[in-house]
Amino acid sequence: MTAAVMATTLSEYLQTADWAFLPLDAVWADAAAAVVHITLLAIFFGLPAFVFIWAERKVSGRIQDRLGPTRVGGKFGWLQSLADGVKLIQKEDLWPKAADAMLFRVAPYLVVVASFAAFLVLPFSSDWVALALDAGLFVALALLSLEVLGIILAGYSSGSKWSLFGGMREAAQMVSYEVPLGITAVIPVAIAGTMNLGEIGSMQSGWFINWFLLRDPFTFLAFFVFFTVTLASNKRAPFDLAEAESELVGGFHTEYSGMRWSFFFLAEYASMWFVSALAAILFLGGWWTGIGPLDAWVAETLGGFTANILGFVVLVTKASVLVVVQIWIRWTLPRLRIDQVMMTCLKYLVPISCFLFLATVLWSLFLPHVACFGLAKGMGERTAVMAAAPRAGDLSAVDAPAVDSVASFSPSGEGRR
Amino acid sequence: METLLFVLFGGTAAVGALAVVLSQNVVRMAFYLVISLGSTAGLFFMLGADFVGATQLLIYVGGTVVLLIFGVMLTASGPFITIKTAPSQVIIASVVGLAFFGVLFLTVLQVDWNANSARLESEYSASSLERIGYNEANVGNTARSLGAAFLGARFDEDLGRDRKELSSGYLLPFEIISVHLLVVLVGAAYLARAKRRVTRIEEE
Amino acid sequence: MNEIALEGYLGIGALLFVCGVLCMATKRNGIGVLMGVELVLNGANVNFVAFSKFGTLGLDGQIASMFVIVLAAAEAAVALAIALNFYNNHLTIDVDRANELKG
Amino acid sequence: MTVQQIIDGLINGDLPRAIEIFAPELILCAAIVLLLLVRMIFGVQRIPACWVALLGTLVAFTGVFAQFMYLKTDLSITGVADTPVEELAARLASAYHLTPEGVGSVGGFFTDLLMHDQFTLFFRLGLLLFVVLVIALTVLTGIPDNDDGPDFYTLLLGSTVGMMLAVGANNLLMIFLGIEMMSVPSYAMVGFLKGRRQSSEAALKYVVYGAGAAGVMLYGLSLIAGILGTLSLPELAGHFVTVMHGETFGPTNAAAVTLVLGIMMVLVGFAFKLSLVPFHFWCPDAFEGAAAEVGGFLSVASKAASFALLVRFLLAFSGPEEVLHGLRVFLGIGLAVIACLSMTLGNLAAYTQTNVKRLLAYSTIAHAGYMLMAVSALLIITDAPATEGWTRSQIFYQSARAVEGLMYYLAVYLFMNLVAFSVVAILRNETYSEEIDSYNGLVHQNPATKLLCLAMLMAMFSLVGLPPFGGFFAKLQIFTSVLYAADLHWSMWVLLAVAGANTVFSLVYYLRVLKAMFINPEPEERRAIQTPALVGTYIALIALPIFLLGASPLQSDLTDTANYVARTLFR
Repeated sequence: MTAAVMATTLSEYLQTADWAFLPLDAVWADAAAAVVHITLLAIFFGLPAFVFIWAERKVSGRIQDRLGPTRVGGKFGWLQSLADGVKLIQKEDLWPKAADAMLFRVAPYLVVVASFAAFLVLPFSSDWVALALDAGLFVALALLSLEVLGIILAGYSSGSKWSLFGGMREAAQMVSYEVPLGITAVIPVAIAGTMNLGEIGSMQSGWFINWFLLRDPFTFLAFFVFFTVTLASNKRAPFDLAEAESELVGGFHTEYSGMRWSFFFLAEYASMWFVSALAAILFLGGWWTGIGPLDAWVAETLGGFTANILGFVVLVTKASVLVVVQIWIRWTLPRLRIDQVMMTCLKYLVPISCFLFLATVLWSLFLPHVACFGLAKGMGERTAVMAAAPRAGDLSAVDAPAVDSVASFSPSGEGRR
Repeated sequence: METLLFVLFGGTAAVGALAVVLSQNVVRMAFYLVISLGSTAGLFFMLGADFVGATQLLIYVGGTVVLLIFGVMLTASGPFITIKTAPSQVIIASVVGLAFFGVLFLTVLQVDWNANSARLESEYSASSLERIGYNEANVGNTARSLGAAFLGARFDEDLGRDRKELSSGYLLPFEIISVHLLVVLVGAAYLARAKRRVTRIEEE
Repeated sequence: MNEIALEGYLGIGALLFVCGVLCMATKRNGIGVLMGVELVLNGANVNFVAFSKFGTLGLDGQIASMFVIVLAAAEAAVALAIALNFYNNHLTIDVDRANELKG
Repeated sequence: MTVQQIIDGLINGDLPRAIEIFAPELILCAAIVLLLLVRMIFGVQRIPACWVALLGTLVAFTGVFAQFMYLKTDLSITGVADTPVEELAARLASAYHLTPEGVGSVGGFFTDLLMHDQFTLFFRLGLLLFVVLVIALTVLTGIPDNDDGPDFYTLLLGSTVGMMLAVGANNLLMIFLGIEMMSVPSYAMVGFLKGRRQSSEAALKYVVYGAGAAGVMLYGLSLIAGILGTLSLPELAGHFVTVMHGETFGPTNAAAVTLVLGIMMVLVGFAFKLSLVPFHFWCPDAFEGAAAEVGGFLSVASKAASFALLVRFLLAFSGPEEVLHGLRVFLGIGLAVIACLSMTLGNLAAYTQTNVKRLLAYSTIAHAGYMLMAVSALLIITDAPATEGWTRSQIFYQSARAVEGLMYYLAVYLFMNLVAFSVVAILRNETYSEEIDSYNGLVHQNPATKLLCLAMLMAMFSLVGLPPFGGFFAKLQIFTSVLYAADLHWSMWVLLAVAGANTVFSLVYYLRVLKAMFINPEPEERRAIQTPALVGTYIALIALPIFLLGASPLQSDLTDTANYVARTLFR
């Protein structure tokens, strides 16, 4: 585990390569690799916020038939976010007298750290991941769920009833929506037989009919449920009750100003992008273009590194499209009432996601080879991979028939091949 | 590096725990508790128990403590309730606590754990380090082994071993705990929901 | 790799345990006491997971800690419901004010 | 083993057998789900929850009864039934599809997490019988009204499932799981009268202390598991011997000290569940605040389950080695001290009580002390070294006698405590009071009330331990065991003396209740008490066994059964 934190490959390279200061000691190489990775992740954490805050303004402008920002940075106003940032940094950092100062100051950092940490386990392309955990998806959801603590503390420590109500609403909403979020996220896991995001992504290579979205009717529906739930768990409209201006002024961040206020937004946009990327990996083929031969051609002729860059671009595009859809929804649909938000979750989304989960599992149990288009890849193949390449020390003592029996036990029996 | 991480996580966990004891404000206590539990999750990651660490984050930090903070908010009479402790009580508690910790710590340290597990291993089984996970040893990917264990099959214990009996799998607790959670949910919902109008009239 | 041996983790576990016990003993707020319980359970969990890596406990230790986490959540839910109910009846959750029953 | 072998062993070997043995618990779980669903199914909405719960427990009870008789009468081997009871058992056994490979074979199930043997079955049987009686009582007293019924019975059955897991636990994790599963619903049950200030206060105290004790217990379990490197109970003793590596048991050996520390922390958890001094303070408060029905349930069921678990946990450290003997003697003496304290404090504190439920709570503490004597004696006797002048068969016989005494005591205690708490519950419905003074002159009321008073008389006399009631023989048996143990260790003499003195003390405060009922004059302004005849019949029915278990052939039946069960524990 710790080895993975330190980005093994880069560290190994620094220890073996031979130019300038290199090779480095193991400790320094590890540290350098960690710094490089953290910097990369931090850039990638900040970038979505930077871009999407501008995009939100532009898109909302278009939807409302106006121009949006135009002044800063040329015709499109693309430097608007930067200008905002500069303005926010300059602002005075103040907190109300009634606030619990320590918690008030810490809360935004908690939110940012939680949503930043989630990027640790997100693969940007095949094998481009800081932390390739078997339980990657689970860890990602766990880290995302920490955001709620920051928000609740922010709401409580502000010493204002608007903030308190906003914080409590938000907490109730996020905690409830974690349930359908978890269940719908488990659907691709059940098909893939792994929680490793990298492996889930790899299984959807080839033509786009291999995407889990198109695997069977239930996964198709599951994607939309997942997307809806991510809207709510990111407190995006129409579920943005925590900061409903008409009722609660600004919700949990009513009392915040300057950089601390912007941290909440940084985190919000970053996790918007994060869940969209998650949706892309789980349902939309991750970093694969959806045109099998193209991926193969790039990998063969231009090499693995270029293929990875292509994958990276593809994933970012897919996720960004989803984010734009989120923005689009925000400016289209009216806000729900808080009781409606909770009812949507508990009375509709939870049962629906449970049903979809059961249906998907039964489908892959009884119709393992049938998908909407062509043959399904799924548990059978996964089990076969597992059985064929077990860990050296673990299954070495097992005789060959035993390994075979893992495969034959799998419902599809596909592994026998 | 490992030492550094251990000092970081372990130190934060310890400081957080101490702060929980010393803090006078309930919500701050909850905050320190979060810090402490979160760092403990970090320790779990270091110990190669990534799934347990994630569970700790998801259920403990993201669920249980949120519940506790909710409880604080719903039962707070003032905006920031603080609890005052008498100084004498603090002194007594710290002395007793230090003594208790000393005894516990010294006893635990006195044990020669290496010799202990060496004896057990020579008698009963091979090293446990080799058994965890299907992937490379140092990645600590325990999700699959844990999943199999919850379904009752201990591939990590039994595979390739010459045994007659199956090692203990945890199918029963895994299933029965759902009944427990259901019962607890019903009980908690009963206690927490508002009294019905009928009973209120009767009481008054 | 194994510069930190079992003792370090056991020390952290013991510290968490003692802090939890102290917290249970000194806090008068019912929810404060529950936080102490969480610390105690956490101390035990650190022990379990540490033994699972360094000792012969193997995966059993990790499994035990998983169950503990879930059971602690269930216990906290009931305890919180009871605390809320107590608050509804007494308008305080100060354990010391619970003195109608003689103890 | 290969993958296929593991999966085959699981699906074809372990699971069918486990489910066959575990069927009664599964029936209870199904009853829980049914309780919650009945409200939603059109057409059966009107069925009161109590009948669903009663039906579920009755079916589960017959299941366990069939299992017990199947083992006891060797139906699996002979297939011959002599008496009507055996005939019934044989019918039930075939109805439940019991097989020689399943219920018929004693041993761990669910991959050794739980133990299936006569000892577990005996306690499961007793628990289910008790739950049936408690549900019947709640139907009569109507403590959960129609709306709250499903919630109450869900908690009751959930707690029962936990207890049934606890009595069979064969793994340290299952011990914790069982304890938690039986306690957490009972916290909610204590606070069930949620509008009452006292009830919510009792529940808060119970849950706060209970959660703390459970935490300490878990830490102890983690130390034990760490130092012995296993969670499985049967392996503990062997691993301990390996760890000690021929060294002697004493305060200088760090491993031994750590283990003892762990065991002591676990015993804190047990002491809390058994309300032993110094972890008893929750007990009077919880019992006073809770409804009498809940108090009765907790005082018997959770104690019985905890005692079964305690015996199983402590017997895990039995073995002929010197190290284990040292550990057992140490623990035996420790428990003896706790037993002395519990008896004395329980009885002394009971003197000053004016509330019947508090009085019964302190009496519960004292009785837990008496029963702990049996465990203490058991630890001293089991696997005593041959140098003490006892033959192996003698030691074996006396160990079984100690367990037998405990089981007999619990069986009688079930009835006498249930009667006492039922009478309190019924009189609460009639007089709206639980003070001793409110019982003045009740014997002059209607016939059903007279019956109540008579039942209370039997229960109290039995609780004191007067012949010819069951309590007398129970106490006698435990005292005999301690007497034999005194042969091996002098401290048992002290224990015996304290217990004897306590028995005499306790007479006084039990008599105070009876004096109020039978001798004190009736207050003049009291309205006539109309205890329903049905309630009187119920009380008479459950009071009868107190007498029967003392002075009828049933007494030797129960003794024989308990002895048979206890002997199987020491094979």
